[in-house]
Amino acid sequence: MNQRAAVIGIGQTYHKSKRDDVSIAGMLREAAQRALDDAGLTYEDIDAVVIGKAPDMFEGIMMPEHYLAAALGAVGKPMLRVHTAGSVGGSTAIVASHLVANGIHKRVLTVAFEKQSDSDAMWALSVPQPFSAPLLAGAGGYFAPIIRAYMKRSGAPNDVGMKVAVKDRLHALNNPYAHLQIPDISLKMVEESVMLWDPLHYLESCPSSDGAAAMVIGNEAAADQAEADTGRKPAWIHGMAMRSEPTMFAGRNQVNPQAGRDCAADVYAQAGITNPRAEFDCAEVYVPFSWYEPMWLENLGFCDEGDGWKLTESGATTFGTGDIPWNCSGGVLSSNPIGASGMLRFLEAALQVRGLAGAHQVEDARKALGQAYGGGSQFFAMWVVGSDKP
Amino acid sequence: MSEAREPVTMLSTPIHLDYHFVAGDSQSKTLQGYLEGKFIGQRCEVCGKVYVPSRGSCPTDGAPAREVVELPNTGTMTTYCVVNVPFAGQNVEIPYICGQILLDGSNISFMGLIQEIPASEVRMGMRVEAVWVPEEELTPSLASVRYFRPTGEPDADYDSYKEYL
Amino acid sequence: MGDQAVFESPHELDFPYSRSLGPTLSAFMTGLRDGQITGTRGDGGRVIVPPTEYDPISSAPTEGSVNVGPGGVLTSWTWIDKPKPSHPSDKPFAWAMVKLDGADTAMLHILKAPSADGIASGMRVSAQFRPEAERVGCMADIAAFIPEEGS
Amino acid sequence: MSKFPELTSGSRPIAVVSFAQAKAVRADIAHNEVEMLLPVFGELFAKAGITKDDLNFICSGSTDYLIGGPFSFVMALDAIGVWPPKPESHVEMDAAWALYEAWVTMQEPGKDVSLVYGFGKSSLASDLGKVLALQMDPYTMAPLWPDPTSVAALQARALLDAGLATEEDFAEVAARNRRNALKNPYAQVARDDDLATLMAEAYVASPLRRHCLPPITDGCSALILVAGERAYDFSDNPAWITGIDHRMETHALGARDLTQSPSTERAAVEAGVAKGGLDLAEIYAPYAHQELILAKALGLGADTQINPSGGALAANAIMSAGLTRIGEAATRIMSGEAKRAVAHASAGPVLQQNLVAVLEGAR
Repeated sequence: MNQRAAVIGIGQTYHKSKRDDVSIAGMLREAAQRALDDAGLTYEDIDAVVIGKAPDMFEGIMMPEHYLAAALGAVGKPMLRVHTAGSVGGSTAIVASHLVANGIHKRVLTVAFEKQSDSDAMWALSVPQPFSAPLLAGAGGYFAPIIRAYMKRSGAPNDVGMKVAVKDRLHALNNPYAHLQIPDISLKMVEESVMLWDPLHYLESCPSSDGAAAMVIGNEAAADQAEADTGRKPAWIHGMAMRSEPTMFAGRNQVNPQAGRDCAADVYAQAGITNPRAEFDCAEVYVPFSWYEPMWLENLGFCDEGDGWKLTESGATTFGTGDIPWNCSGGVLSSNPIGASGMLRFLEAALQVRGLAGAHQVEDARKALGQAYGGGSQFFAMWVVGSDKP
Repeated sequence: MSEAREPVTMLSTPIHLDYHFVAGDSQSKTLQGYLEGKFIGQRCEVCGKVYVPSRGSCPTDGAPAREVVELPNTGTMTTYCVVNVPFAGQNVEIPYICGQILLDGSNISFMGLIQEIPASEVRMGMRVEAVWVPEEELTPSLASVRYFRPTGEPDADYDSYKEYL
Repeated sequence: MGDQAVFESPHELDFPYSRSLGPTLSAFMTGLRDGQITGTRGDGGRVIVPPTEYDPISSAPTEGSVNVGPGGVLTSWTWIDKPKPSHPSDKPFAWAMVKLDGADTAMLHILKAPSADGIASGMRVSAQFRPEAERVGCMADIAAFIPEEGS
Repeated sequence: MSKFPELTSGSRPIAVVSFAQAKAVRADIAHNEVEMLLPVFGELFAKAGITKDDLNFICSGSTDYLIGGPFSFVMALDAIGVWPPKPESHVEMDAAWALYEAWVTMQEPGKDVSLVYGFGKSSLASDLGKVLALQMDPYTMAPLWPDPTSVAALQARALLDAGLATEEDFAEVAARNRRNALKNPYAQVARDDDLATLMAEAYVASPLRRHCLPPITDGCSALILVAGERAYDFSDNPAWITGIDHRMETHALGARDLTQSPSTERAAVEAGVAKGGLDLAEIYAPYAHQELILAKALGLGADTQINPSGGALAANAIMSAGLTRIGEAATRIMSGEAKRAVAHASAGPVLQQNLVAVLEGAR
């Protein structure tokens, strides 16, 4: 970063399985307008727009940034469209933030979305290419064997995933934007839900959602001005990083991927973090299947390898009682508009350090981690945000 | 207009696209192998690791992997899951086992169907072998392998496959 | 390399997308079903057709529904002598940009005429709707534009 | 003489030090995307004396709809060998915008060497025009399946109606580009046509005749960007990006003046195109008439050679063709053939979005 950059406006939609009351543009404009309102700005104040989403086939629009340009106030401005698989929401925020941190623009609007109900997303993902292996496992079937490998390596008991599933759904009850609102969620309910991909129960998997997320990124002058105008604090970006590794290769550690460890090391170095568990007040981490919480606890260095499940089991990651609450918003397990899911992690981390998370606000949160991953755990994007200027 | 009708709120836009898919030289080697009832991989000219299916390059070295290697029918199932969810395009009755198969002499696992064993007896490290469809049903696809089944050999030592999970 | 056959195969993608419209496009598609083309008001009262929730330049919210057409002026066109299977007509036709009466922006559709002779930008054309029973609320509810009598 | 030309955009001098491309072909049956990229990367790295381990950042451009499957960019990484893991990103846009993302990233000291690439096999789609129609508004335009040639023809007609060009002008553009392509070993359509022959062709979509259309191309291209002093480690005469900018227009065709390219004009101003003489311009104009609109928007004079490579009318590998314009311009700077050049890329229906880059040699 050549100069300071901060999140000065945040907006998201109420995530649902079907937003059948809006067009795609209308859905994005809800999130974008909320972010502009939060920053005390209008579209005219924005210098550039960066959008992100997962495969175009989900909505059946090729390179939809063109159709969406006027909806997002991008006419006459630079506009970019990022696609890095599931990590895209995070990488999109990073691309937008680079434009500000590297001195190109003063204020950039970034929006990520998915309107999965326009198609059947799981179907769109599983279009068999000719000559490819026959369809065997479906979406979760890719990750379930990796989870089993984690269980074997770490010796974790079978119920850790179910505990994460309950915890994140309880968290979601404090977040009015979260898709899944299951007031009576319990271990018993998770255990009795269908075993989709053994060892994964139905309630240990993420939902399919329609939704959008938006942020306004501003430079120091823009951030100071927004704070003076609105009385709301910005979230200062202390570090951001992306890492990729090949999808499959001999000896690849899919349980604890090197790209994730390297990405964390990079972003921690930028932000001066040496002990993530102690120095972060909370984290928003991409956990689409319950067991990815203990796996990412290890990958992100919140504990030693093999100890992630112990941290989860101890309640350390629970909002209100744990010392390092994860996914206070309810996380991907509660809302999953795929292309926006990564940006929601980044956005929720920023909300926390701005003190604006409402009922799921972690008391006096000053530093938070946002993480997104995609593909077969080979694409990573992370940022560290704080209440104070870096 | 004859009578007031409900407003239109949804638009159906079917999209049908035709493509002509081409496998490319390297992938075609493996596909040709399936057609002949055998596994074909390729060895990286830098690190020497064997990839199956073949794809012409080594993902870690970015180097060509052209040397053709015929692999045996046997391997180790490194990890697995039990699929109990119906989804579009599925061609096996649920529940069933999906295993990661590491063929002997190769350095990458791929997903395969496991049969001839109850789900409760499946375990990581199990030794398996491919059961091919009858010769007249062979196609240039992994579908030529009907499934993998246990060989009855002792399970592989965890250390022998722990890097291929 | 290249000493053996390369495998080839047809690959078909067939997705039935089902799109929710939201209020602005819903009014437009409902109008088409009912045989009326509508627009909406953007910046400075400019009438935008087809309507969007936002002004196509400034992105400010648009307002209301305004009846336009069915007649209008052809602003650009191209004659397609050999239609492709994907095209909305299997006989020779013209793609057309039409600025409908009462509208400030032109819309894309097709123009049917016996031949390219006589088609010229600036000519009057009119929307020809499909029979009411066939209309469902989509762009194809307009079968085509046709030259107005005497133009 | 200064080592770095004066910058209009950004604060850090960043240069193209190497460029490579695949020979453009109608259909590359023998190779999948990875196999198509592999030799191009090999040549690219060898030319600059660089290895993958030198890379600080990788960015690519491609689209799923060309191959008809999701996540088509993922396997392309196998052609590089991103191990150990690398900072890497992807835009679902022409790779010229991947170059822009890399250029932005490299404004930060320490991010010194980037690989940028784009690829696409247009031959896989049975009807490429139908696939590309999915770029249009999904409610009011795409359901009619307006293919890019038809929409471009509406633009060409507007140009004729406005008295800004003639059909002979279109033919001259096409003939000149394909004549230039005779000197480009990577071109797909290279020949010397006389105007009368071209004008005798039937319309595909009036007023566009076959010669006004781009070929359907399988291809890819890649380049290496290096920042500051280090650029001289890899090239004697790096092609410095002194200005770069891109702008978007509205998608509403009927709300645009299709005879102009205001987004190109604005990007050209921001990139400082007019700050000096231009030896050459590489313009992404897939339809012949678009070159006329763009040359005007870029403010090119008679002394600027347009598309010495033959441009998109000679080879149109969608998703890399814009990056190729930058690479072709950079190649001529590096060779000393040109001192100052402008490169242009475009995306979206009828020039909806445009990118302009100014490249200069310091020698």
